[in-house]
Amino acid sequence: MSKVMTMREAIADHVADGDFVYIGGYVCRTPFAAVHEMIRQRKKDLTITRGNAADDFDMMIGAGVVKRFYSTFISLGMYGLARCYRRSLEKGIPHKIEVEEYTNLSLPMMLMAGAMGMPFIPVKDMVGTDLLNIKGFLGDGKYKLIDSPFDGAPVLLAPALHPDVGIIHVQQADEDGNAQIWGIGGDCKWGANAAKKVIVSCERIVSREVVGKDPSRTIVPDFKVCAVVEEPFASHPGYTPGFYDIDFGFGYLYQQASNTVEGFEAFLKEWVYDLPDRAAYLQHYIDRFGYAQFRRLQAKFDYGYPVSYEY
Amino acid sequence: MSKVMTMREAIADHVADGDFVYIGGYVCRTPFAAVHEMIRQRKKDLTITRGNAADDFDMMIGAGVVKRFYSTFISLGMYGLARCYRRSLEKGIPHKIEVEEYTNLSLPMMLMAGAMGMPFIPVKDMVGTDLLNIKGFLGDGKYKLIDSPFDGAPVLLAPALHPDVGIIHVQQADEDGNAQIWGIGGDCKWGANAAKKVIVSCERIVSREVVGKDPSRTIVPDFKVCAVVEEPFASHPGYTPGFYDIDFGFGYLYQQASNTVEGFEAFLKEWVYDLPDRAAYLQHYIDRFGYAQFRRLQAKFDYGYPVSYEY
Amino acid sequence: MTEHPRDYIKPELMACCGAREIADGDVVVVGTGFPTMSANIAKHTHAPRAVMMQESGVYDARPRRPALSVGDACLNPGAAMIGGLTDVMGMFLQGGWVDVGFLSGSQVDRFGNLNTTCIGPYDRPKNRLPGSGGANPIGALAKRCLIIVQHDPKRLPARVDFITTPGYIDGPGAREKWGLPRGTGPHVIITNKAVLRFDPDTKEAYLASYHPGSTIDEIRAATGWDLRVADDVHETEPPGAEELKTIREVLDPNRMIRIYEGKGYV
Amino acid sequence: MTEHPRDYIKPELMACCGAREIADGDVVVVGTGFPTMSANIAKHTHAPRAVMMQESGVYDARPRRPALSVGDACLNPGAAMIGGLTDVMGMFLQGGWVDVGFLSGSQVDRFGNLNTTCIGPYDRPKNRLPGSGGANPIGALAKRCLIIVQHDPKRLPARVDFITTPGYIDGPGAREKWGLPRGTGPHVIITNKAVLRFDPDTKEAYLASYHPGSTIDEIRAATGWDLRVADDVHETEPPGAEELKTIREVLDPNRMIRIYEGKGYV
Repeated sequence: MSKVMTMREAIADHVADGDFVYIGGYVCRTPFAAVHEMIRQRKKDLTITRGNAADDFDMMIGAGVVKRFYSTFISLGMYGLARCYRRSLEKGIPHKIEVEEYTNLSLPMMLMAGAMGMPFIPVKDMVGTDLLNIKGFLGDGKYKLIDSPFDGAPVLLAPALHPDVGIIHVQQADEDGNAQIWGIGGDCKWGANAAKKVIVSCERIVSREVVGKDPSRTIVPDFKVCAVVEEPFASHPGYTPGFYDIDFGFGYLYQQASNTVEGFEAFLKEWVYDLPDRAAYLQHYIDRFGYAQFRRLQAKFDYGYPVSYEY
Repeated sequence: MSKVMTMREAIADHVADGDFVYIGGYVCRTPFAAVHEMIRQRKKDLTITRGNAADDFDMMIGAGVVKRFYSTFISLGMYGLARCYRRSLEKGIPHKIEVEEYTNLSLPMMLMAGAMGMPFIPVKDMVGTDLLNIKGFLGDGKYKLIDSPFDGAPVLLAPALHPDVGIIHVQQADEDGNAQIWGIGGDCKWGANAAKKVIVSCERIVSREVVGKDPSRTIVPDFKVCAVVEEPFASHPGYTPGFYDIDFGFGYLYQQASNTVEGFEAFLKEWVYDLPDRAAYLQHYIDRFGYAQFRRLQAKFDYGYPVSYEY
Repeated sequence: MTEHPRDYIKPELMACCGAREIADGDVVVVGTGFPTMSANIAKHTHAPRAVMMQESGVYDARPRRPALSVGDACLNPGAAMIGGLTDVMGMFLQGGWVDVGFLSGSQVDRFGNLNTTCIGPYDRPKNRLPGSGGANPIGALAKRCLIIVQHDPKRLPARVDFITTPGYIDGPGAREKWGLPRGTGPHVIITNKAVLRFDPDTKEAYLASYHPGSTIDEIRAATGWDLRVADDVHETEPPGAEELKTIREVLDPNRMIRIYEGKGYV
Repeated sequence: MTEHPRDYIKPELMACCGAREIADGDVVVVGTGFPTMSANIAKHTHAPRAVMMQESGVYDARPRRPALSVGDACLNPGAAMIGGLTDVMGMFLQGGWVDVGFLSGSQVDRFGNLNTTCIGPYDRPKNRLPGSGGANPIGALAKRCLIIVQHDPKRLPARVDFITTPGYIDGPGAREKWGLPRGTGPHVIITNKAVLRFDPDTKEAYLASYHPGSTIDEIRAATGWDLRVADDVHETEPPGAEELKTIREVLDPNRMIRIYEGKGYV
C-alpha cells in the first residue's frame, strides 16, 4: 500500500503540536524540506533532538516551533555560533526553550537504546563534569549513577529515548517506505528506529525490486514508516551523497540573516512562509541565484561496484 | 602495510591455546577454512562463541579443541541435532565442554556491548526461565538482576564480551584489512569489533580504491585487523552471497559421518588432517564429487545498482 | 460458504490453523517449515499485508525456493532489508514491533513453557537439545506466540524438565512479576490432534477444538495434565479450498510438507 | 640537522606542535582546522601509519578539498569505512581504540578541563556556547587529548565557568574516582604562545616550552593561574622545512590556515 504523499500532507497528518520529533542529518541528508514545512505549518511546543544539531534546528528554534531540545551541540559550523539558539537562551527571543544536554556519544546511544528496546544504556562519558549538575526537563530522570553490580565500578546510565515521530531524508525509498542510504549516517538509523513512526523523504522513489537488489542498504523497514515523500534537493543547503553538495554560499546567507531578529524574520518570509512547497523553493532559488549556480551544486558521478546477492 | 598471509600463518600467529575466539557466520559467510585450520593445528582449550552455532562449532567440539562455549543454540539445521556436541555433554567424548547459555537476543547484544565499550547491557529476555538457574563458567557473573534506578522495574543485565580474537569471512577486503560484506550479517559486525584483534578471510582481496567506492559496506576497519587471508570458497559447505550456495549434500555427508565417533574421525582425517590447506580441500572436493558438482555450487550473478558517493 | 476438500493431510491442517491466527498487517518472525508455511498461507488469503522476518537479520525476503534454514542463501536476493541478529531480535523484537512468533519444542507444558535445552537433569542430560536460540526472546517478547507440537503426553507434560522459553511460567502474574512486556505471551498450541488456547484467568492451556478424526477423550489421554475443555469446544475447521490451493500450487508444489507426516504429525 | 625556515606563521607552528604529539600508528579523532592539519602533517612526516576518523562516522577519508565540517560531503567518496556516530564515538572511542583526540574550548583551566557550554551562570548565560558535541566523550575516553587554545587569561582561567569536558577535573585521583578509563586524559595544551604539559603528580598544567618571540613572563601574565615553569623549559622547536613544505605544498596550498591569524592566533 503506497504511503506516498506530499510533504504538506505528511507533516499535517503525522506531526502534532507537542510531539517529540527526531530529525536526522549531519549536514549530510538533513531533512530540510520537512523542517521548513513544520515551520510553515506553525507547529507548536515540539521537542526535538539529534546528535550535533545545526542550522535547521536553529531555524526551528527561531521560528518558535520548539519547546524542548535534547541537545548535544548546536552551531552553524564554519559560520560560528547558532544565533537563534543564543537569542532564545540569552534573551528569551521568541521564547526560552528548555534544554536537556548530553553529548555526541551519549545521545546517539540513547537513541540506539530506544531503537533496540533497552530501558537505559550505560555510557562512559559525562561523569566528573558539570553535565551531571545541570538537569533540564527530565529532572532526576536525566541519568542515574550506579555501582556496577558486576564489579562495583561507577557506571552512568542514560535513559532510552522514544520520539513520537522520526523524520529522515534518504537517497531512495520504495512506496511502502523501505528506506536506503549510503554515506555518513550520523545517528539516523537509531533515531528513526527509536521513533513510533517515521516520515521518510527521499531523492527518488524506487521500486521494491530495486530495494531488493541491495537490501543491506536499508535502514528502516516499511512497517515503521507512515509517509514517503519524494522530495529531490530536500537537504539543501545541506547535501546528499551522490546527489548534491553543500551550498556554502546559502549557509553564509542564513548566518547573515540570522544575526538579527529582523533579518531572520525576513529570511523565513522569503524562504519558508511565502513559498508553498519545495518546488517553489527551488524555483525561487533558481530565480534568485541562477540556474548555473543551482547546477553547480549537483554532484559529479562516479560508479561504485555492483554486487550480487545471488546463490 | 599489507597483512596478507596464508591461513596457516594467520592461525599459527594469532590464535593461541586458551584463547577466547569469536567465529562469525550464520550458514552465511561461515569462516570454515579458519575452523579447519584451528583443528588441523590442534589448538587447545579454546573458548568459542557466536549466536546460533552450527556444523563448524560441532566439528571443533568433536575435534577436542574447545574447552568452553558461550552458547545460544547449536544444531545441524535441517539435519537435526549436533552429534559431537551431544556426545560431549551426554558422554564426555572427547571431553565434556563447559557451556554458558544465552539466547539469540542476549548473546549478540553482549557482543555489541563489547564492541561499543559498554560494561554490560540490559536485555529483556531470559527472565522467568531456567536459563537464570544454570550458571556455567561465569558463575554469578553470568548476569545480574537489578531494579531499574529509573522506574524500579526488574532489569536483567548481561556482561559485555571481549574475545581475544575475532574470525570472520567476508566478500572482500583490502590488504590492510578493511572488510566489506553484504547480505545476512548474523552478529559478525559486533563479534569482530568486540575482539581485541580480527582475522579476516575473504573471497577476494580488492584495492583500497575499491573499498573507497562503497565505504558503507565496511564492517571492520583495518586498524583492528591482524591478518587478511584470501581464501575463495572458505565458507563451504556454507555459502557467501554473490559467490556460492550452500552445499546441502555435503551437510548430509557430515551429519552421517558425525553420527559415530569413528565416522567423525574418518571425516576429519579425510577433510582436515590429511589436507594441507584450502586449495587441497577444494582439489579433493573436485576429485571426489566432480567439477560439475563444484561448478553447481557457484552463484548465479545479478547486478545490483551502482551508487555514487560524490558531491 | 467456504468449501472444504477432504483430501488434506494433518500438516496442512496445522499450517492453516497457524495461518488463521495471523491478522492482516501483522509483523511475524518466522522459522523454516510450519511458520513460513502458515505465514505465507495467511499472506495469500486473509492477511496480504502481513510481513515476515527471520532472526538472522532478514526482513521481507522473496525466496525462490523454500528456505531450509533462517540463514538460507535464498533469503538474500530480493529482501527489503538485511541486517543482523541485533536488528531483528533487538530492533524489531525487543523493540516491541513483533506481533506473532512461532515456537516449537521437545516439551510444552500447561502454561505454555517450552523446553529445547535438555531431557533429564541439566548437568547430566539424558538428551541434550540445541538450546534457546531465538526461542526464549520470541517467547518473552512477541505479542502472540503460536506453539506447534506433536500431541503426546511426553511432549505435553504438566511441567517441562527445563524452562528454556517462557510461556506463563508458573501461572497468573508471573510474566508481570518478571517484567516481561504487557500484552505478550503464548496464544495457542497447535498440535496434530487439537488446538489449545490459554485461559485468561488461570493461564492454563485448555482444549478449544479437536481436529477431524480426533476425539476429546483421546486428546485428554494424550495430554500430560488434566486438560480442561472449553464450553464451546468444537471440531477444528478443516483447510478451505483456497488455503489448500495456495499450499499446493503456490507455496509447496513439491509437497515437501509431507515430511511432517513422516515425523509423526498424523 | 633539521632546517628551520624563518617565514612560518604562528598557526603553522601550532599545527606542527600538534603533529609532534602523534606517534606512528596512532588512531586519531579529528575535527576540522588544526586537528586535521596536525594529523596530516604527522602522517606526511614521522607517522605515515597514523589513521584519522571523524565523529560523524567516517574512517580514513580521502578528501579532495579541505573538509569544512566533520560531516562535509568531501569525506564520503574514498573513505575506508562510513558508519554513524555510534560507530566512531561508540565502537572506536568508547571501545578504547582512540589514541589521540583534539579539543578546543572557550575556556581551558589548569587541570585541562574545557568549557564549551556557557560563559556566566548556566541558567542565565552571558554567552551561550554550542555545548559538548563530541568534546566530552573525547576528553573522557581518548588516551591523549591535545588541547588547542588562544593564550590569554580569560581563555585560560584557574577554573572554567562550566566543566563541559573533563580534564583532570579537580586534580589527582579524580578521573579514577569517576571511573574514567586508565591511561586517558589531557596530554598537552598548545597555545599561540606556548606548550603546556601536565604534572604527573599534581595534574596541573605547567609551561614546557615558549614559542619563539614569547617570553616566560609574558606567558605567565597571560595565564589565569600561577603557572609553574619546567626546570628544562626551552624554546619551542620551530616548524621544520619538511613540515612547512608539507603544509604549504600538499595540505593547504591555498593557505587557508591564515584565517587563524585573523582569529588572534598570532
